[in-house]
Amino acid sequence: MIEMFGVSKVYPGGLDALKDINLKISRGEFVFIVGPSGAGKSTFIKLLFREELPTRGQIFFNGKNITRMRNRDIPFLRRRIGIVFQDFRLLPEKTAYENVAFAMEVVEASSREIRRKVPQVLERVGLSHKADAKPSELSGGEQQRVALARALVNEPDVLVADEPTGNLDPDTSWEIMKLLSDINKRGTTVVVATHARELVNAMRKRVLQLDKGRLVRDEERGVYSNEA
Amino acid sequence: MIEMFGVSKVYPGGLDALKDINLKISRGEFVFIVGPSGAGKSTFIKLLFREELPTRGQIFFNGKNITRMRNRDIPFLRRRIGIVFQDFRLLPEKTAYENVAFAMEVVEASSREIRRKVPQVLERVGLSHKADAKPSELSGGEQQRVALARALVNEPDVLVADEPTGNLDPDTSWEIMKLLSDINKRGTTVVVATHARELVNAMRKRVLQLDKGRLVRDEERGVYSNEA
Amino acid sequence: MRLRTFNYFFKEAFISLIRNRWMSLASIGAVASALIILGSFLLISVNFDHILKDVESQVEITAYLEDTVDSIGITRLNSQISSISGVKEVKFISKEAALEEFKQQVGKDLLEGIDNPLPNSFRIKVDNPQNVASVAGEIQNLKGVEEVKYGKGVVEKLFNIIYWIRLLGLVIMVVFAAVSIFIISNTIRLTVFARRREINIMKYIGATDWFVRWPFLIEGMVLGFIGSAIAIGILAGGYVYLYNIVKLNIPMISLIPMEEFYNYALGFLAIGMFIGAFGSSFSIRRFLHV
Amino acid sequence: MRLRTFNYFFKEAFISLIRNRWMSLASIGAVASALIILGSFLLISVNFDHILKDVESQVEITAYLEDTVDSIGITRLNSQISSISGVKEVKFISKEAALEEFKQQVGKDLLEGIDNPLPNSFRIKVDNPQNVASVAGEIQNLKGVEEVKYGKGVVEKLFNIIYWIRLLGLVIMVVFAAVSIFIISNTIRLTVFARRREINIMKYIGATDWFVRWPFLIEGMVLGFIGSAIAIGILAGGYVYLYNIVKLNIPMISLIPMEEFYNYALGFLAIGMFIGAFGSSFSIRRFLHV
Ligand SMILES: Nc1ncnc2c1ncn2[C@@H]1O[C@H](COP(=O)(O)OP(=O)(O)OP(=O)(O)O)[C@@H](O)[C@H]1O
Ligand SMILES: Nc1ncnc2c1ncn2[C@@H]1O[C@H](COP(=O)(O)OP(=O)(O)OP(=O)(O)O)[C@@H](O)[C@H]1O
Ligand SMILES: [Mg+2]
Ligand SMILES: [Mg+2]
Repeated sequence: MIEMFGVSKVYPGGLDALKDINLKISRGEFVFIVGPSGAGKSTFIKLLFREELPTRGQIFFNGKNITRMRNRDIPFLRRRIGIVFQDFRLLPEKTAYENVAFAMEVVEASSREIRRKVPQVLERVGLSHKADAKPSELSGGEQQRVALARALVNEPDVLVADEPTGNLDPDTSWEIMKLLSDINKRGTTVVVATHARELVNAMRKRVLQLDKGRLVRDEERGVYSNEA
Repeated sequence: MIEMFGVSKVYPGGLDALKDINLKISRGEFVFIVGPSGAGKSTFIKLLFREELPTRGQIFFNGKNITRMRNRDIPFLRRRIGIVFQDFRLLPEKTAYENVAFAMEVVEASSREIRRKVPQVLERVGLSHKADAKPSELSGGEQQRVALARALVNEPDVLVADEPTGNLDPDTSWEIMKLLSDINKRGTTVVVATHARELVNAMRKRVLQLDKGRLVRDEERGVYSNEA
Repeated sequence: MRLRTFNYFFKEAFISLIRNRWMSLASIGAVASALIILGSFLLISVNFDHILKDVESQVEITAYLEDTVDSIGITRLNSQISSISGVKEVKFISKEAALEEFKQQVGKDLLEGIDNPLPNSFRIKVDNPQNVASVAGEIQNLKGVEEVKYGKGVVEKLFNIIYWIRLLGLVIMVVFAAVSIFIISNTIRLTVFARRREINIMKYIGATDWFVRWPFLIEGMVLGFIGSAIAIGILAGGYVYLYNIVKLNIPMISLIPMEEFYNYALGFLAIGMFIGAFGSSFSIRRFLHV
Repeated sequence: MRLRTFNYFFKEAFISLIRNRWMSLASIGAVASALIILGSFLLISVNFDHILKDVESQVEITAYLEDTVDSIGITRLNSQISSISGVKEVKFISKEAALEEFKQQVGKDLLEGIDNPLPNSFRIKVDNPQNVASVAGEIQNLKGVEEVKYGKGVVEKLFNIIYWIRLLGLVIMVVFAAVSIFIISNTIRLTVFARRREINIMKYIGATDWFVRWPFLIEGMVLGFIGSAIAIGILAGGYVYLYNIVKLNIPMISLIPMEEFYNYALGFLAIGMFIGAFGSSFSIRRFLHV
């Protein structure tokens, strides 16, 4: 479902954030992306939903070359990918409920559907009681869970999460991981960039390890790190 | 050095973020604040540097009651506290170097001093090579380290860090913790709100545990959690 | 696009107006300010033009008749002059009336005791000031007319001045209109700029350009509408006030009554809404391409 | 505060001007636009006033002399009139000159062959139009003066109109100035608003209010300065251009030469800088209290 051929990303300023990445992620997989800070994990994710264009190489999503995609088709690509951003990217003037509902408005869901699903998904991330709070009134972990709820609500083909537990305590992190695992079992492809060693080691899923922009490890049922 | 007497914080909207906190943190201590998402950790920190005022109770910093402080004295309180914010709060139009230098400009350090210390502290957080990048050009973990560098550069009396390793891989997190420990050994009081169970357990420092706004545990040489 | 989505756009636009009330007020203020300036100048120049027209219409042709023309001849000449195309008004001034007027003018009976030396004459007004010269020429050719006078030279100069004043007014009008549009769109651009991150985020989670644009467009239109309505209110109020003062204190200047500006007011509303809508939808363009 | 800190403020201000160049341009544009409008209106109204003064100074008193006054009497009257306080200019019109003028006026030698019925007269101009009536009264009392005329009634009406026009001009000026200041400060407020988070952050890391404020203040001052300089440039250029056109095409209207506006230009620079500086430092107030 996601294929990359010789993908490199050089940011203006000369930094090679990704170098010659070749990989294939199939429908229904659960993939961890690990690697030290600045390794290129977020860049990898940004390429997937066309926040950034690769400098070289081709990226295919469901057989479509997204590096050649016309601007007006990009929104429809993004709707099939649910994204949890590392910096959350919540709309500051909208409440938690509205932030999640907005993702459904975008795909022109009916108001009935919205009223049904939004509370449901907020419940799943444990935020029903914060539905009416704005991002500035939420704790870091609460904001992160709103971002996750927003990514889930449209039942995307792929769920991409960049550091979805960075601001969460171990218990909540576990619940979130179980949630992602559930979703994955129902058929959604899940890609998670993370530093949560314990979780990665416990889940035993496919692990892609990046280091200074290179894909240095691609292991089924892998762990966070082969050293230590 | 920090004392709280019967401190409560009720946010507009009725939520009790902190309830009747009494504690004393002495000069030179190293304290972890732990607790689930939404427990009140960030609120606790916000009270320390007067981002928020407590609803009830008194807070003393170096014997001064900061709840009764005049507005124009607040900047001088804040200069004695180095803060790593959970959401970084970097100036978006300044480079990493300038963001750190700015904290020194604020205290009217000489340009010589600035030119000497900023590269030094960036080196310590491992970001010398990113000195000229703006926050939008940095990875999540890099931004977090810039925020740490900015908090360190003025050699504050207290270093307060809210989730300083949330976006860092385990190795870098360890280095950061060692750095905080070093600074603490040189006499700086360090207060760290965190979810990093492994680190807390390994360091064996004083642990304050919050739960739904209550201080439920205050333990010397404690661990992240007494259950599990 | 579904109808319900449009409902949503309207709801979004109004919610955003209220949430960003501070910026909304700034935009409304800018629209109102710019249009108040533009409108004041428009009112001034339209009235000035009105006064100039009055001045122009004061220009008369005087045709002095030969002493030999009798009353039948005068009647004939009167109808001949009236039938010249462009002539609006013909008034006969008998030599006695002329003397009377002369006395009035000089203020004293200077010509007392001597024979009236002044001739009979016609005073002719034309419909369009541009026709003065040609009408004067035609009258000159009529039998029984001794001489025609119309302040040759002076009239041309007056028309010349009026022409330049009108041109100047037009130039300033265009400049003011351009500057007003700039001020409004500038302000709207800044309010959109303050929300650039919001626009980016919408795009990142899969909104189409038009989905982002519509609420802004509606919002801009509402801001423009309110702003221009305020401008119209203030201008109308101020104008009526001035109108009454002028009417009372300087009766010789006749200002145009407020009623005649109703169509301008509609134009203003249209301008306000147009700039508001297109200003905001144009301004978000650069933040959409992410 | 150390000198080096001040250097830093200036550096910060200029860096920020360039980094936020887009918003800087918007602010400069707003300052320039508002001042262009204000300046245009100022130029128009000052010139209009100039022309009105010209009109006022055209008001003359005519004193008709008794036929018995001989040339010695005329000389005596001339010096008597000249010595009346308020009299600016005295011109003798002999009865022959008056006839000539009359002929000119009527356009034909209507009075041919009869004795000149017109009297000798003086035409008197006064320094201040307000004095016309009293000067006329004094002249009336002189021996040898038969009658004095000065368009009584008409002059008073003219003065009345001029008074109202001046008042109207002043009112509009005040309105325009207020609106201009509003537009400028509104824009500056929006640019500060777009940077509200930045200001908060500075405060959170221990900056004093003044430390945050100074660079904004300097920045606002520079923006105001540049904006008003641009406005002055455009106004001066446009005015000189118009001045030359008017001079060439309507010589009877005498506009005020550009040179006389130099002090206004300085005033504009001062206004621009003042609003820029205080607009921005005032606007950041609400973001400082964190
Ligand atoms: N817009 C940009 N311009 C220039 N360099 C950039 C930009 N974005 C990222 N980089 C650089 O590219 C490298 C990879 O960044 P990326 O955000 O992908 O790292 P990451 O693996 O997500 O790290 P982290 O775990 O800290 O979030 C970093 O060194 C970063 O500084
Ligand atoms: N400005 C605010 N207005 C209203 N409620 C708030 C505000 N800020 C925080 N809260 C609420 O107060 C509670 C404590 O928030 P706080 O940020 O202190 O949590 P935290 O312990 O830092 O959590 P995390 O680990 O997720 O960062 C949360 O439930 C949050 O929703
Ligand atoms: Mg990242
Ligand atoms: Mg927190």
